[in-house]
Amino acid sequence: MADESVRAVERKGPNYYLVWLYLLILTVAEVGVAFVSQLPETWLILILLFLALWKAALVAMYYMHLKFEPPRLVVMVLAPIPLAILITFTVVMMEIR
Amino acid sequence: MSTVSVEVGHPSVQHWAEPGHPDDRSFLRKYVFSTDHKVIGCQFLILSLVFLLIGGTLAMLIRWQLGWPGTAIPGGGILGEAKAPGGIILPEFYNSLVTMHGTFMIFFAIMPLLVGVFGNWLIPLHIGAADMAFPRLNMASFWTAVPAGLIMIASFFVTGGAAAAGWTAYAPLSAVPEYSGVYLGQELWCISLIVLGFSSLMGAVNYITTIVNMRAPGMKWMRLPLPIWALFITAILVLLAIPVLTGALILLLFDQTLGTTFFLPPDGGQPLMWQHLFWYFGHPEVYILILPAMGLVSEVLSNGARKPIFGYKFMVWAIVAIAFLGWIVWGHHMFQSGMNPYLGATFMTSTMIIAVPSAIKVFNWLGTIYKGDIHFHVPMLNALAFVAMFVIGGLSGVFMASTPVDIFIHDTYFIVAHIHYVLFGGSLFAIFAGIYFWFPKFFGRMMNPTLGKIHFLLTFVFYNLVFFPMHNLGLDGMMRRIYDPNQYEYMVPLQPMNTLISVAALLLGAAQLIFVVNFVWSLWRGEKAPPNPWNANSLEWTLPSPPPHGNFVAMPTVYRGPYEYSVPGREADFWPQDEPPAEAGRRSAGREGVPA
Amino acid sequence: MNWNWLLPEPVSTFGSEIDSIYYLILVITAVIFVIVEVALVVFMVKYRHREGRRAEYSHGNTKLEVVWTVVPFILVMVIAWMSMRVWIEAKVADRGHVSEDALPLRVAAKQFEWNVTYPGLDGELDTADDFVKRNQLHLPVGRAVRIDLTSEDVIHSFFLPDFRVKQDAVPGMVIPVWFQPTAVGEYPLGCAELCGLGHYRMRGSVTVHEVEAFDAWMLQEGQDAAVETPAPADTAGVDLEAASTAPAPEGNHPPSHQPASEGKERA
Amino acid sequence: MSQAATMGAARPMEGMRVYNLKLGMWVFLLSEVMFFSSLIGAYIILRFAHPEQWAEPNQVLNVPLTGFNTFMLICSSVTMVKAFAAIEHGDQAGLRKWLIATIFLGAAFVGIQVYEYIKLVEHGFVPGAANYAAEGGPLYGSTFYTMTGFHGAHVTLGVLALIFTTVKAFRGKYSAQDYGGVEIMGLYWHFVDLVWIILFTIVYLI
Ligand code: HEA
Ligand code: HEA
Ligand code: CUA
Ligand SMILES: [Cu+2]
Repeated sequence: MADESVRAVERKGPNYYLVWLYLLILTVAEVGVAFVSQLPETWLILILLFLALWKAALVAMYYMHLKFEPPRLVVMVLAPIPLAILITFTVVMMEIR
Repeated sequence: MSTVSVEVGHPSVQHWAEPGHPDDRSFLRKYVFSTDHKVIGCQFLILSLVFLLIGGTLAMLIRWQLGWPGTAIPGGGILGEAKAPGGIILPEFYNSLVTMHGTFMIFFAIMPLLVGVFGNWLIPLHIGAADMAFPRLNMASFWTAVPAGLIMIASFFVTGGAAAAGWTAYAPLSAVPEYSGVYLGQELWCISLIVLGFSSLMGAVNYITTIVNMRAPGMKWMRLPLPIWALFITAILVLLAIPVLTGALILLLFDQTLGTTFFLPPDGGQPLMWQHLFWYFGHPEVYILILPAMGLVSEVLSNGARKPIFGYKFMVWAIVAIAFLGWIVWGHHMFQSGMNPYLGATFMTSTMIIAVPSAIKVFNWLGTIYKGDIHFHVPMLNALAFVAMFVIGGLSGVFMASTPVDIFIHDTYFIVAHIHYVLFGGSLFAIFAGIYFWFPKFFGRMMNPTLGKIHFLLTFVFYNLVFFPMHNLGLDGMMRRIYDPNQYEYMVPLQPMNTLISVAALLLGAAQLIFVVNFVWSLWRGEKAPPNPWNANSLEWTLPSPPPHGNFVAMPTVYRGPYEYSVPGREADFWPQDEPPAEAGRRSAGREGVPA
Repeated sequence: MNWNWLLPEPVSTFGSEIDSIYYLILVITAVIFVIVEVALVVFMVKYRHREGRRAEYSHGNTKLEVVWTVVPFILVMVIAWMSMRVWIEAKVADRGHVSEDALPLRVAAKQFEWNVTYPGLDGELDTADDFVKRNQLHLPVGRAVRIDLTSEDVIHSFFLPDFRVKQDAVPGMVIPVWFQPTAVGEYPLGCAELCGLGHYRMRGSVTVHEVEAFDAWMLQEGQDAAVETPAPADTAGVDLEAASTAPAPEGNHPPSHQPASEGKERA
Repeated sequence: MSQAATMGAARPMEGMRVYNLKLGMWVFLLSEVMFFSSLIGAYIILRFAHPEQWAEPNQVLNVPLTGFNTFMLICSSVTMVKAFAAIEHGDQAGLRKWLIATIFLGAAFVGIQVYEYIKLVEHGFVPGAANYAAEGGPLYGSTFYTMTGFHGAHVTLGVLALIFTTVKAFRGKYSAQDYGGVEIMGLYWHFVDLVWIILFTIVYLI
């Protein structure tokens, strides 16, 4: 049962409200970038995607506890990401003619 | 059931049916809504064999039309006016036949046979587990597949008939009823496959969790029997490929019913997008259909040759490599589709590379029987046929992988020959091998070996007579999916060959009846099976046939890999995985140590 | 019955190059095929079970395995490399492989016919003297043709077996196709992609003429067409242009309604 | 079979050191990743092919309203993770409280989305070819409703599952030793939140 106490301490770690605050700020930043800023379109898209991925990573790491899971689980979870990117960007396949 | 609870994050997790505990489940829970992986495996077996039979029957109708175009099928009048007036098949019905033949064979016969049947039968037993990780999910998986099949069958009987856009359902033909003349059928096709997708997904989640988490002590990754490796990798392919198909099917269904235009060009839709999505799923799918077959064959070959599998590690990595490469080759189905030719060149290269891990497998199988002590039992015969036939199918794949050559042979009977050499010569022979091999374990009776040998011989001969000449048809320019080749003058001289193929096909179909008879007869009348009829090593053979509910009385401990045959210094030529090493045995086994 | 593995005689410039790749692969795979099947049979006979013999106990041979990993890799890479050049030559019609004086044609597939638009005597499409022929492709020998291929309804596949040409015709896309006939004669044109119930009879013919004969034919047909229909150009030309580039801006375009029950006739 | 049986371990075995339910949920979520990827992929292809069919952000879609909805979904993730943290320490009351809050927020999200749909349809923004009436073209409406619709369906299913979990919580089925059901509920819920984060960005903002 020593195992359990170790894990319990680990689990106490993240401050869920702090993560929430981050997410909130990032969301506001997104809307701000999208509507207030006058960035050129390419930059806008890149920045928005970056912010979205940042938020997604926060949720996965803290709320879904990936940060505290055994590395093999993390590897397993990340493994299909390249495939997801591949299918998402089949657009490249169709556009370059 | 045990309710021991231990801290989270601890290695999981197994609860054992107490030894000798009486099995007091009602008939319904035991055979119908059973959560026992063995029963579910048997349910899948019956279901998918029925679909195999249906698919085969459709093939017979196809061959009738191609062998004797425009003549009435004897007794074909029962098909009805809308399909075959007076027994003469109509073009629209022919397209339905081809589509449904491909669909039934791929999705409802071979895939459930390999993944549903052997996944369920073998995974828990081979890794030394009591059952799947999620037995009820497993049951749900089967009972989701049933309505999917019923929907697919039902689509034959709606007005407009069944789907007729090919098993690949290229849009816009599949999306617009006015183009295909099929109305509800095409929608039911989508719905059925979406439902079936859920079934496959549930299975995949279960298999992956079970294999990762529920291996008995000592069952290290590199001691897994090869069917389990193959099924594990296959489950990953299913898990990640099926949702893409589901997504595509949903978009197609919306195009058909809601008036969206995802694939319809007049409003900006992209027909090629369907092909990208479909083949992104489709190519991993064909490896879903071959990898488990390769695993089964490895098991049977090693057993039949009484020799350890040649290069176990390479075999494992070859499976992984094929699966990985399988994700980046989908474009080879689209070389002539209007996709950028430079992309075609890229896809050609990745496709070619798949020959390399496949070569490893083929030559390692040869290495396995080299200097063996080959027992030609029925499963072994089928496994050897697999090797011989898969090579033909694989090598014909290299022709098509070469983009310029594919210009000519794309969408000809050369492709049809390839399909059947890998799917029948490959997957189906492996399935036959597997069924003959494990039938005694799960039904407690042997299948009749004499009937088995006759069935094998006839199947092997007629099969080759049916599908080998299709290469020649393709090289002479005969297209696939054509109702009547004689429409083209240059194909008229091909008619004798088509007729020959059709005769052989009818005989091939008839030969399958021997299998049906053997199967059904053996269920009740077969010789009683001993626990280990093939002197095999893996864990299931230490159990009675059939194994009791809950499988193992106590959790087995695994001491060595599954292919320790003919170990020098041992009396018997096999060495069960869970037999504790004796002093003498330990010395000769060398590197195979005790479990950690 | 034709059991040989030869392809029909090629009649286009890149046809024989494609065939040479095919024969190369045929030889390589035939050798591999023979090796594997012979080994299989020999092992089966030689190592069949006999009383008192035991199989050799061996877990493999890494050196051998490396050999049969590397050799096939080299072989397939050679095949891929050689295929690459021919493929680019055959398929990349808009990147300088087609000579300037190529004959421009437009082929529009629809259920279940091929409509070929000819440029008329001025040699240019989208001019007044264009005319359309159904299911008939007439070509001069020894001159490249450049076809803009498209479809009006579903996907078809433009298949000229003897010219080693196959290209899907996709609605909403205009795909360039080129080849150069090398022999005079009549050849089949087929549809190789399932496109509905009439797929099996969506055929046409290709007639390759001597150059002078072709010019005469073009003159004759152009005059006939001018008499029948005053301005045929915009039917084939403008419509397709619109389908391929801009989205339909106004209103819903239902797909052209094709009577689904036609073609109840049998061969 | 009790939860304990699926979380606890009777004997050390080979494995991932993650209990079955959790591993199974993660595996399932990977397939969900591929499902949404295919929809997003289709969206990107169509949008690249026909940019003119898309209206400016905020022209048709009501971004402030959806922004608020996004905020609620993020809040629901906090309440969900709080529920999990509570039961991890055996706090039954906390578990119930936070679960109910999550249900409330989730249901509100669905409600607002339905309201949004109604408004959009009134405005003439519909899936399919008919969408020429509103700004943008047919693909705009089709992809919008498909993507947000499937996400909404996931949230709805999540709310139903949450209700189920809450009922079990009220019947005292979870404990500091046995909270697998709550944890996998949380994983699913956060995943749905994560998908929304991506969808919100590419559907509403870009
Ligand atoms: C079980 C199913 C299965 C399997 C395993 C394969 C395996 C392969 N397939 Fe096949 N394929 C299908 C099922 C399968 N296929 C189906 C159903 C279709 C048609 C779909 C449709 O349109 O309806 C299809 C279509 C298809 C096409 C599209 C053709 C077209 O429509 O124009 C192509 C093109 O590249 C292709 C290639 C390959 C290749 C390169 C392999 C390789 O994996 C093969 C590798 C194996 C070997 C090469 C043999 C063993 C190796 C050696 C003995 C070593 C030495 C070899 C060399 C050096 C060459 N396949
Ligand atoms: C696993 C896959 C599989 C199998 C086994 C078969 C088996 C057969 N196939 Fe098929 N075929 C496909 C997959 C398969 N096919 C696919 C994917 C296509 C492409 C479809 C498309 O273009 O869209 C195709 C297309 C296709 C065509 C081309 C049609 C066309 O393009 O116009 C033809 C033509 O001859 C054909 C013929 C046959 C024949 C004669 C058999 C025979 O081998 C059949 C023999 C009979 C059986 C195998 C039944 C045996 C039953 C049992 C053993 C069950 C026992 C039951 C109990 C115990 C209860 N098939
Ligand atoms: Cu047109 Cu087939
Ligand atoms: Cu493929």
